[in-house]
Amino acid sequence: MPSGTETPNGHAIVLDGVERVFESRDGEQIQALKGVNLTVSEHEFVSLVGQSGCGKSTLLRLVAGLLAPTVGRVAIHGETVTEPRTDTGLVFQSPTLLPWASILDNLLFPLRMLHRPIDAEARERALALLELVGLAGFASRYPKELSGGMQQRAGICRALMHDPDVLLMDEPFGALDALTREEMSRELLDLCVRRPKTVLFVTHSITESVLLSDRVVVMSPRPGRIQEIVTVPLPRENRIGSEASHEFQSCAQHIRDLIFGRRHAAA
Amino acid sequence: MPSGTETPNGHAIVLDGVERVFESRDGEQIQALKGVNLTVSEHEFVSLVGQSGCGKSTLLRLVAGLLAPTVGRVAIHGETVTEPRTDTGLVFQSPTLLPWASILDNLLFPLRMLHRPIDAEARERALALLELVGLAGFASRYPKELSGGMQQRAGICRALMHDPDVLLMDEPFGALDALTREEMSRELLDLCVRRPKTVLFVTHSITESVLLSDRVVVMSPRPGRIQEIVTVPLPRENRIGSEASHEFQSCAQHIRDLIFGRRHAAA
Amino acid sequence: MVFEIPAFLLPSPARILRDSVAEADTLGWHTLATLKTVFLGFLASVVISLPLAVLITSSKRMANTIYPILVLTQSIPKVALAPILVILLGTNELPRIVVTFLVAFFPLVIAVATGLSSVPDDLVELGRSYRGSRWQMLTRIRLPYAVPMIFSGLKVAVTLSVVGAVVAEFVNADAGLGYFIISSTAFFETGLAYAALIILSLMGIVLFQIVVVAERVLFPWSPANTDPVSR
Amino acid sequence: MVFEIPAFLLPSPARILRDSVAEADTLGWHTLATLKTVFLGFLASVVISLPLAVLITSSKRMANTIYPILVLTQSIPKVALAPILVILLGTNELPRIVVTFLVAFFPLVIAVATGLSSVPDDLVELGRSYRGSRWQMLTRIRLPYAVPMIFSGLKVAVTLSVVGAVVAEFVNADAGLGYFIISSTAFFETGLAYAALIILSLMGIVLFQIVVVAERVLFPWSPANTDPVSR
Amino acid sequence: LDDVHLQTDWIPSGEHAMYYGGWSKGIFEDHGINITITRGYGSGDTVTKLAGGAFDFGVADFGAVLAARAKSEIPVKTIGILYTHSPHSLFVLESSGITDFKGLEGKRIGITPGNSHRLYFPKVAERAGTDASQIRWVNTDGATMAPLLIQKKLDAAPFYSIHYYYQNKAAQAVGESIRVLPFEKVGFAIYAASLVTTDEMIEENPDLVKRFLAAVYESFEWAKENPEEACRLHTERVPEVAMDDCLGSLEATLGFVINEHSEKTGLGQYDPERLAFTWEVVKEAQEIETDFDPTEALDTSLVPSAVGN
Ligand SMILES: Nc1ncnc2c1ncn2[C@@H]1O[C@H](COP(=O)(O)OP(=O)(O)OP(=O)(O)O)[C@@H](O)[C@H]1O
Ligand SMILES: Nc1ncnc2c1ncn2[C@@H]1O[C@H](COP(=O)(O)OP(=O)(O)OP(=O)(O)O)[C@@H](O)[C@H]1O
Ligand SMILES: [Mg+2]
Ligand SMILES: [Mg+2]
Repeated sequence: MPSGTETPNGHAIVLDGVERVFESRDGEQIQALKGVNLTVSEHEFVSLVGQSGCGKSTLLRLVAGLLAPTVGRVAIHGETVTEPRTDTGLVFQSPTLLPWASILDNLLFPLRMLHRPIDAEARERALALLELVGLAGFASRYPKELSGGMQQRAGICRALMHDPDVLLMDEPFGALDALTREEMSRELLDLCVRRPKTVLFVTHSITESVLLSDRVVVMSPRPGRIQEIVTVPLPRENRIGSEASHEFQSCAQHIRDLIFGRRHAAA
Repeated sequence: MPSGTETPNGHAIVLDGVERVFESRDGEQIQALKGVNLTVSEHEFVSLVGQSGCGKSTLLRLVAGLLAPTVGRVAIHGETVTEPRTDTGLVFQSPTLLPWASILDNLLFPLRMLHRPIDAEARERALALLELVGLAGFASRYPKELSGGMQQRAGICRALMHDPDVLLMDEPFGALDALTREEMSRELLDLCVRRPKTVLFVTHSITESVLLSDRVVVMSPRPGRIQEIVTVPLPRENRIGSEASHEFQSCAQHIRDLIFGRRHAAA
Repeated sequence: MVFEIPAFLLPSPARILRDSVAEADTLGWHTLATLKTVFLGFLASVVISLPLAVLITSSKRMANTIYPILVLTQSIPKVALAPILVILLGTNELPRIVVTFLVAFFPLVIAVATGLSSVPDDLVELGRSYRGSRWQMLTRIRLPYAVPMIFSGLKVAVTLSVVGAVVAEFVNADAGLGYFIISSTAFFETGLAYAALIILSLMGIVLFQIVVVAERVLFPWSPANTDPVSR
Repeated sequence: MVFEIPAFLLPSPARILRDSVAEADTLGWHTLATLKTVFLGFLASVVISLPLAVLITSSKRMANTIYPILVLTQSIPKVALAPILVILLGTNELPRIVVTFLVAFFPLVIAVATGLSSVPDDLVELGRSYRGSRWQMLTRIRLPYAVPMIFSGLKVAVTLSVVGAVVAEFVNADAGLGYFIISSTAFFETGLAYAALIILSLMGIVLFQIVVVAERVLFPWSPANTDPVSR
Repeated sequence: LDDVHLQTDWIPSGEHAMYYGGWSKGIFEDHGINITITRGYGSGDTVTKLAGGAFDFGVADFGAVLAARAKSEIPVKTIGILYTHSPHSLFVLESSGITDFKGLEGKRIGITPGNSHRLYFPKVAERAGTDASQIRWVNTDGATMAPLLIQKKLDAAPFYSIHYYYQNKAAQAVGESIRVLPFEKVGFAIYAASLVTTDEMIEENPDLVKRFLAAVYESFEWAKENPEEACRLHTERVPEVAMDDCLGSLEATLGFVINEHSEKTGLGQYDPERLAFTWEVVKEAQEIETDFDPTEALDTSLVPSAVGN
């Protein structure tokens, strides 16, 4: 049940008939996204799941204003997105840290770019975020000196530094172990309670998508389309702990079936 | 039950009292690994699981001969590892493709470096591998034109090109969706049946580790040590499909408990 | 300010054109002579700079040994060096090629060395993981990575080759545009001297463009070939 | 071959030392004069090259407009340019500084432009995602990324500044080591001329090392500061 | 005091001791002139820069002034003759056995691009009865000329005879000695170094020109009387010049300026016959085709000897 084209106002993110075509170096046209309509409400948590290469990152970069749609329109808070906005925060699929800057400086980077004050408070905020993701004591280290997962966590902290209304996260927990992942999920949910945010969240973990989101957007590849949008039938507040519940499991199974298709269902 | 120090012969990989210390730029010493003893038998599939930053990649790079241990010894097939070997293949944690080379050329890179013939057969092999991981048709594309998960799959293919005896894989399926991941797991197991290999496999998915391995090495962080080595109590051949079995689930739960510790067990 | 330059010092374009047409043959032949020196000097720069840069980047110690020697060859004015070269190498073309080389090669060496040594660690590790020999690391990883820097060096080198050849011809030649400029200036043939200067500039610009096009054709993925503002 | 060079062309070290000690004052004062020109010319190169490189990398069109002009300033021999500069700028120090600048700035511009335009896409995207203005992209992303290339350019520029100043003094000066070399050569004071050449070389090497050390101190993370063979 | 900037024709050797010495001695000041002297870079450079307004007066070869005026209409004029004949000569080694121009047939003579020796040589050869086509000119750098000569890689090298003293000193250091073959010896007498300024200066400030000329010629006469003092003051300003070299060059130079000819015509003045010959030689050498009256290139009316100072 792809969402219909609604009037944008009151909605945090609206994608309206969005297509995106890339041209490869040998001149071939690659249709990454086709006919994507999606409306995300204020403070909604929406996950994107789908096969590798189905256009999840492309969709996120369109919303982030880093790419322009070939056809269609992307709007945030009612305004058409033509360039990156100050009220969005993006977690890249790869950590993308500045190699010459310490972790602390990498975290302060958004504030510097957005001309926000770099005062003691900002530093404290950065250190608190690092602490939260288990990187206390790594503030003065350089990206090269961190493990892959640690770099990714630093990237998450960076996206939170300027406290954006809209969080766009591209597999933020992809390089994290089960334990860290769970802790990070919990922190993210906490954060969204303390400071409500609209979140668009790419993940490969179906469980994670059900655990965290209000709705899960299942995408199908070549070209990337929205296959179905699944509403999670549990209140977000007390979802942790209810993973074993029937609603949770059947919702996850539904998504799994969508992705794995008939073949799996038959197995 | 950390494995004792055994005589190396007959064993594919032996780590004997291995420690590794890094020096950060500000001169601080970071103990990444401490007192690691591990013996991997010929054609065994061993997974490494543990918290982000616990030293999994460091361990893999020691075995790959890219790093030297500060203390202790690493041996493959009875020979001390002092430099990379031709009979090992490494999948890096990040895709690490040559940006100026097409995907096909990236796959042929190991053959070029090892002075193996680049003939029609080699090319066919490369294309077959790409087909296997769902990248048919992307041979002539450049890394930038691929999604994160597609790049990672190309990286996996590259490590297989020279058909190494020992496969060292650092979160090879980290950036892959559930479906692709499952397909890739199955292909990897198939491959290990067709051409038996010794595999050291870093993963964040406990299920995956149980599904694929003979033994799962659970590491604990700061400094990285081997906490316990769990032997999977199911024959590897027909493990797919038996995920729901009691043995599978209890093994996975045991590992989960080891990683999540008391706190989780109590919950 | 240009207007303050009297005509005899900066002749009118018409005058320059008239003079060059009248002496087209002579100019052409001197141009060819210079081109030959430029070409051979540039070739020598390339042939010597690449291995030199490789040597420099092979170890800190090498760098610390070689750099001062290179700097020395640069700080000494070529004009002061030319007499010694003539005595050592004879009054033939060799000293001119050596001077051209000396003028052109230094920025190339530095650029290539910088390119070779700024390869990211992960690519180096990739190469090492396949037991890349020094030679393979160089040809399969470092050199391809350094292509933009190498071409940046080549652009400078080819441009300096032109001026290097002319300087060489100032001090030791009976042909070439450098010789021609000196002698026509001595004869107060300012129009011709300017014609020669214009040819030199064109030669520089054309050679520079050839390098730019070569980069575009041979290495289309080099960042120099993609428009930086394309978003 | 060295043996064939007569003593008055290549005097013995003892002779050079004796002569330099005897004329230490004179040499010192000429050295200071040259140093001043080198310093000001180098300063001008840096101050002008950085914005120029930024301009060049701002668009393909800019690059296509500016490059030919720069190449033109390089292909024309400075010696031919000097008289015009003297007439335009007077017989003071300015023409010398301009010549020094013209000799030194080109490799710097090219190196910086190459560095600025080879920033990886992901870092550019990171900057853009925080609405980086052109200025911010430059100061927070492009320039830090280009540091190794900028220093590679500075190393060349500082070395060429020395030879640029000397060339300038050849064609327009009554002081400085360039002037001194010409005049002592003319008087067959070869010992002194060589002393001046040695001072020039040392000046070049010292200034080069200052740049190397500056890079090490200011930007310890630059790849030029890490040993390439450390595995 | 008028600020006056003078550029000579070349680096300051003993040949220029009267200018630098006169500067220190205060001769220019006595004539109400605050002088600054800078080195030149050849007559052509002096002529062009002078016309471009880089300085007020210059020392340049009269031949260069003629060519500049006739060919490019550069508005500069000789305002006073200095060398009544040219110092053009060929240096050979005593050991070569060459004693005159005839002995040069089949020999190698070094030359630099645009060097006037080569341009004038046919006229010299004509007078000396040498077959000019038998000469092998070898192009080389100015600085290598003397070394190549002494190494016998050249049989003769073109030099101004003024520089004989220290060149010979260098040759003697390796057991050779130099013989000078002056062009003048075969009757090749043309005006050479001269004082030059712009047409504009002559027109607008004849008084300054007059005082400048007076100061220069006074300096020459003073230097002739006090060569030691002139060279002492000169080497103070230009320490790289050795005292004995300075004296050697100064003495040689003065012979070109204050001599029979200057006695006859007056210091700084010219003789129409020699002027005509100079023009003829220059015209041929520089391949000048235009009709030109050589007197247009010189105006010696402000020289003290002419004004009757
Ligand atoms: N710059 C580009 N040039 C050409 N093709 C591109 C480019 N970027 C993306 N594509 C193509 O667009 C498609 C979607 O890519 P995208 O990165 O959005 O996938 P994804 O869903 O994020 O995959 P993954 O889960 O592997 O990260 C892919 O087929 C990819 O090859
Ligand atoms: N080059 C280095 N310099 C300094 N410290 C390093 C370096 N490489 C790794 N470390 C440190 O060693 C520890 C182990 O790192 P490693 O990359 O092995 O972790 P990992 O288990 O692979 O983590 P992840 O799952 O996040 O990839 C980390 O604390 C890291 O900070
Ligand atoms: Mg993606
Ligand atoms: Mg790792």
